[in-house]
Amino acid sequence: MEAYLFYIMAAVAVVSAVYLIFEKNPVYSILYLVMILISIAVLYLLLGAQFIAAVQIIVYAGAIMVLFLFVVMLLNLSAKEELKDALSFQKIPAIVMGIVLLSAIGIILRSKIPLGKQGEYTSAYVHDVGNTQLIGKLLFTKYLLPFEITSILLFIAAIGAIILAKRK
Amino acid sequence: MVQYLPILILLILAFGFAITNIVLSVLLGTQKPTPEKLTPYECGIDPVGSAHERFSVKFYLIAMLFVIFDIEVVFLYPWAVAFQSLKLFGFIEILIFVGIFLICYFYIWKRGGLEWE
Amino acid sequence: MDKEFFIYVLISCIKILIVFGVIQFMIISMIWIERKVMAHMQVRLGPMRVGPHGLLQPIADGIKLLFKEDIIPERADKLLFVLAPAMSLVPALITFAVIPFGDKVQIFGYSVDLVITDINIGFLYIFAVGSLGIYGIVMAGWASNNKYSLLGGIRASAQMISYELTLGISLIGVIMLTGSLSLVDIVNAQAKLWNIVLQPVGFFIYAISALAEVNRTPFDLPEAESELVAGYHTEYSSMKFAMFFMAEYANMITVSAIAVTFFLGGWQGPFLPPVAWFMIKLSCCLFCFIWLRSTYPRLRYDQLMHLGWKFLLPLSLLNILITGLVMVLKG
Amino acid sequence: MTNVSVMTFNILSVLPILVLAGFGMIVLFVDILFSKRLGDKNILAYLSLAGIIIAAIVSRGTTPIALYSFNETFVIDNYSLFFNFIFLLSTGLVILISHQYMKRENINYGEYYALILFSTIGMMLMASGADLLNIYIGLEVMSISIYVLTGLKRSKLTSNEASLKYFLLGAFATGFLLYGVSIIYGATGSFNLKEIADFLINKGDVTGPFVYLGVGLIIIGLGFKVASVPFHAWVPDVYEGAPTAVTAFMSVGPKAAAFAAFIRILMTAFGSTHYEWQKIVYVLAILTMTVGNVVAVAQTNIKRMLAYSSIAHAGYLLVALVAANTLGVSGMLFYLLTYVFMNIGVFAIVIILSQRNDGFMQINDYAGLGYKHPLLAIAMTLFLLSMAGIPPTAGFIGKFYIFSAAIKSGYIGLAVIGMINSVISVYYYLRVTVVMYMQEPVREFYPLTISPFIVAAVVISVIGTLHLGIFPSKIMELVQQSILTMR
Amino acid sequence: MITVTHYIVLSAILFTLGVVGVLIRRNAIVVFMCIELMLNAVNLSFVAFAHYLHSMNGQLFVFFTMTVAAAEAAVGLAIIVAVFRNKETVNIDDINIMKW
Repeated sequence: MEAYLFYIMAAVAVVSAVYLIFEKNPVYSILYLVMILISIAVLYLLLGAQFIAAVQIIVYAGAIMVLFLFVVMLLNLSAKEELKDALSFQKIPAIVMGIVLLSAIGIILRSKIPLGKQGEYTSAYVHDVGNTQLIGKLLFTKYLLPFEITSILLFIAAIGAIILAKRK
Repeated sequence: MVQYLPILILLILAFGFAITNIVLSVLLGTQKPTPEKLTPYECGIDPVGSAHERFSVKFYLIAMLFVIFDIEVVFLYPWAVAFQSLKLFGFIEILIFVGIFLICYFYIWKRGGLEWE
Repeated sequence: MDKEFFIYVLISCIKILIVFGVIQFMIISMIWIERKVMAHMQVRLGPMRVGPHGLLQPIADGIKLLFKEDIIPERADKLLFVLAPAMSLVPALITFAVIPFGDKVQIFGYSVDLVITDINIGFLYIFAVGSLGIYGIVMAGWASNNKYSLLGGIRASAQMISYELTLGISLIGVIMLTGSLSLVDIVNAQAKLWNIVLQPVGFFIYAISALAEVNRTPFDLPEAESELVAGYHTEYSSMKFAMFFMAEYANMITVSAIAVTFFLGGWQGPFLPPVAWFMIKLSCCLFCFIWLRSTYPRLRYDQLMHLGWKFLLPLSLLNILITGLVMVLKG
Repeated sequence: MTNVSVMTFNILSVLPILVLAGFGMIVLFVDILFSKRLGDKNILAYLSLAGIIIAAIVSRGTTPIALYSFNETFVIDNYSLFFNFIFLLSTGLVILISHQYMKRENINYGEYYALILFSTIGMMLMASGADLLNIYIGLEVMSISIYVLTGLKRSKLTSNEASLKYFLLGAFATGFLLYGVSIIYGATGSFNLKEIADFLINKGDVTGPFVYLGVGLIIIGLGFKVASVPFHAWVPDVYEGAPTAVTAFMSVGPKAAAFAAFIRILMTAFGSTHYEWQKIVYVLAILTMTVGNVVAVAQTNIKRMLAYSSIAHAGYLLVALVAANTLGVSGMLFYLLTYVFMNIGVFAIVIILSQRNDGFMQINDYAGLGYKHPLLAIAMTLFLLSMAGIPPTAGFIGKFYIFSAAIKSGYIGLAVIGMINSVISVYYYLRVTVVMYMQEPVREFYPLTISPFIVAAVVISVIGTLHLGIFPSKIMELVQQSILTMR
Repeated sequence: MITVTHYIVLSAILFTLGVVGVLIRRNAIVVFMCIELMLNAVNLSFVAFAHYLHSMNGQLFVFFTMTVAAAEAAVGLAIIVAVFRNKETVNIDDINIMKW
């Protein structure tokens, strides 16, 4: 059943991604991106990362994309769409590059992906302790420094938002 | 994973319910559109200009602050869950974090980011 | 293994159908109760014609809505216009999946949790699903091609995101006390003492935020008739209109159920069976919604934003810090 | 429930970061709370300088061993201390030169100083991070501050556009960086640079091509930040559009920080696979030097010219990275230090001469400067000579070290290309000098208002450029020490 | 059986689509959304690796990536709004991003 779920979600994500990059109306693009985000969140669940899955929905789909939506509506971009679409000379290299990148990755993946050193957090252990509990503990012990720096990062973002967007 | 199965079932049920409602109303309702009926409602006057006018930057700023604060809140969840084992150490950590957050909040307030004029 | 799995699915389906049916029933009866209660509070009678004391009024309303013409305004975005009510209703309905409405019971030798599913991120699940509800409202406002709808939709969503913050923070105190995000654990932890005693400020903040989150009076600005006609559902008719109403009532039931679970001890209580306790507490919360609606006037939009951002937000953070401090001091 | 182990953490090791964060917030709040009573707001600059000086005092000196803290994710060694010194020096000088500019452009906000200090925190984190996560967070703290700083002049379109370009391309490049990090994580199972190195030494043969892919993507991501050539498209426009003081800031500190992370990642974690990544960096170095210098020749705007010159300098620094020996890395550190002095010196003079709204930015505007303001012209000439690598300036010594390191590692071709490039660069640097001394003024020189701050910055830069050029040995010793504790 | 390869291939496909989107789209907001798609593809590979490596670090990293993405979104959209105010467009051809 998990295999089916993976394939369904992967298909949803890829199809939505294709629509996202060819969709003319930004409002629809946002909805496609939300679909991608949700399907990736389901994949996170399959991978046992429940907390990350929830944060993906809460932060990405529930906050960041809402901000995108607000900006698109604020600027009323949907009315006058991109008048001239992609320049043709850029389209070709882009597609070529896409193919090259994919095939390069594909060639490397042909050989079985070599995985690094195995860690101690097996699924069973994570299940016993609880995914969120473990994240909490690691965040506040091992990753204390980046955690505190994050608050400064958000401070910077707030300064940026205020100073760039607020009319004096 | 199996405990997420009921959610999937419920989701399908809810979707089915919603779609049924939409389809039913299309099937059962009368369909006699007239130009007046289809005009956007503007208190009886003919619509003026485009409906998608730009609205105040204020809403956008609110959404932006929401994104930033939402992240801060999300950081509190794992802390709250692990708090009982982190004890005093965890409390000091979050005190610093929330302290910086409050300074940031105070900054936004003073710069008028929370005013709704 | 397979048989067990099958039984698990079967039991889940039964639970889902029951819960779904009960919610539908509650929505329908809420519509009647709200009209009756408000009428009596305002010394009127309310609906009396259809059935005894107007009991069948909601059904009449439903049939009426079903046969109404389904109008899609010109130059509206047809697909989104049709999908928006569903985007609003579905999240409202599926939030209920993690709320425990009773203790374990034994049926035919199987021990059944009276909760659709107990996941260990239950609390985050509620928030995740709740935060998706915004899309329905914004899309309804945007797709209608109507100024009032758009402004109403934007206002409603700005209000929802503002109060989602405080809603989230107000419940963190409870999480700290319990150390788990599973709602079943949270209810079990309240066997002796309800959390409202330990977290009065948290409950206070939650109550206000929840009112605002579901756009109810005194926070029903998105539908302020005097300014915005009917807000984001101005252009909606027929069952699509009804779906927005269903979503609103379903949301009311959900936030009440969360309040019961987090602060009022869930299904815990003496003498009566747990499910009965749960329903009683839920009904009390829902009654408060109606009561508030007939008591308070509507806030101004700037007052609403100031209340959320300048009062509740710092207060809720302070509440967490004090809770943490007390817990550390008590060891 | 497992118990939480008491972690190894050392508050002293992050003290400079704490000081800067604290002063950033103080500056912000002094501006907000007392802005009406402050008048000319000089105090903001004083406070930021005080913060930088205190941070410098805290992080001065050397350490005999590498001190790891925060569960091996953060390291204080001579290498990071040296970089801290570079960052603090450049930030301090930028604050000195920006004060007057900010007032003239009417953007003298407390936010400016706060963001510059916060950005410096990010740089320090990049130089001291022993873990890819810390380096990534540091990179973002630095970059996001600079995105905002670039767009600080809200009403000016070029500033907005520059900010948008920098932001979109920066976020794009970060995507590649992250993908590289992810692949490295998959192939080795760790984010810790030392653990990655251990894994690669023991089992590197198994994960070969996969690791190369990851390293390649990381090089793309960081290559963008150091403005190496295929990823340089943002540089000229952003340099031109950003407020000049911000241009000065981002041409030095962030570049040094990106190089710090570059060296630390490539040398510590991927030292065992250096034959692979050297090939990539080799090509990048040649492209970067050549394109930077050749295109710079054609520029008429001084800020654009400096942008291409900064690309070219990134190319020289990449040469040092290719050499990948002690001499190369120490040459790079030395060069970065000299680059701080000469580059900020040039920008100081550009700021002194420029008018409101970035008038007076064409090279031809400088005609006759030698007669009108001889001191400024002399200082400018000195900085430009140093950039061109002409003795007895610091730039010459730096280039000398770098190229001899390349030769020593057997990259003679690379060194030759580098020298040819230096010769090209002499042309466009000296052109400015020629214009200053040999041509009649095309425009009136406005009466200049010169604040003591900016004079101090120019004097420090002049002293630095000359001192490093004439007496390089002391600093060189220090630099060589820095590398020893790194590995 | 779903292996790590499945996830990595999916992540690579999404990442490539994101890159292509960045290169062919002209609307700055949509370009930014494609960048978000790239970041999500990367996050997926992090979580997949974390799962198959039995390690939590990948999940932590994703948490931080999301945080950074949020900060970037706030700043980036503020920048886009600032550009729009002065220029009434968000088309990057008009902003001329590839100018020499």
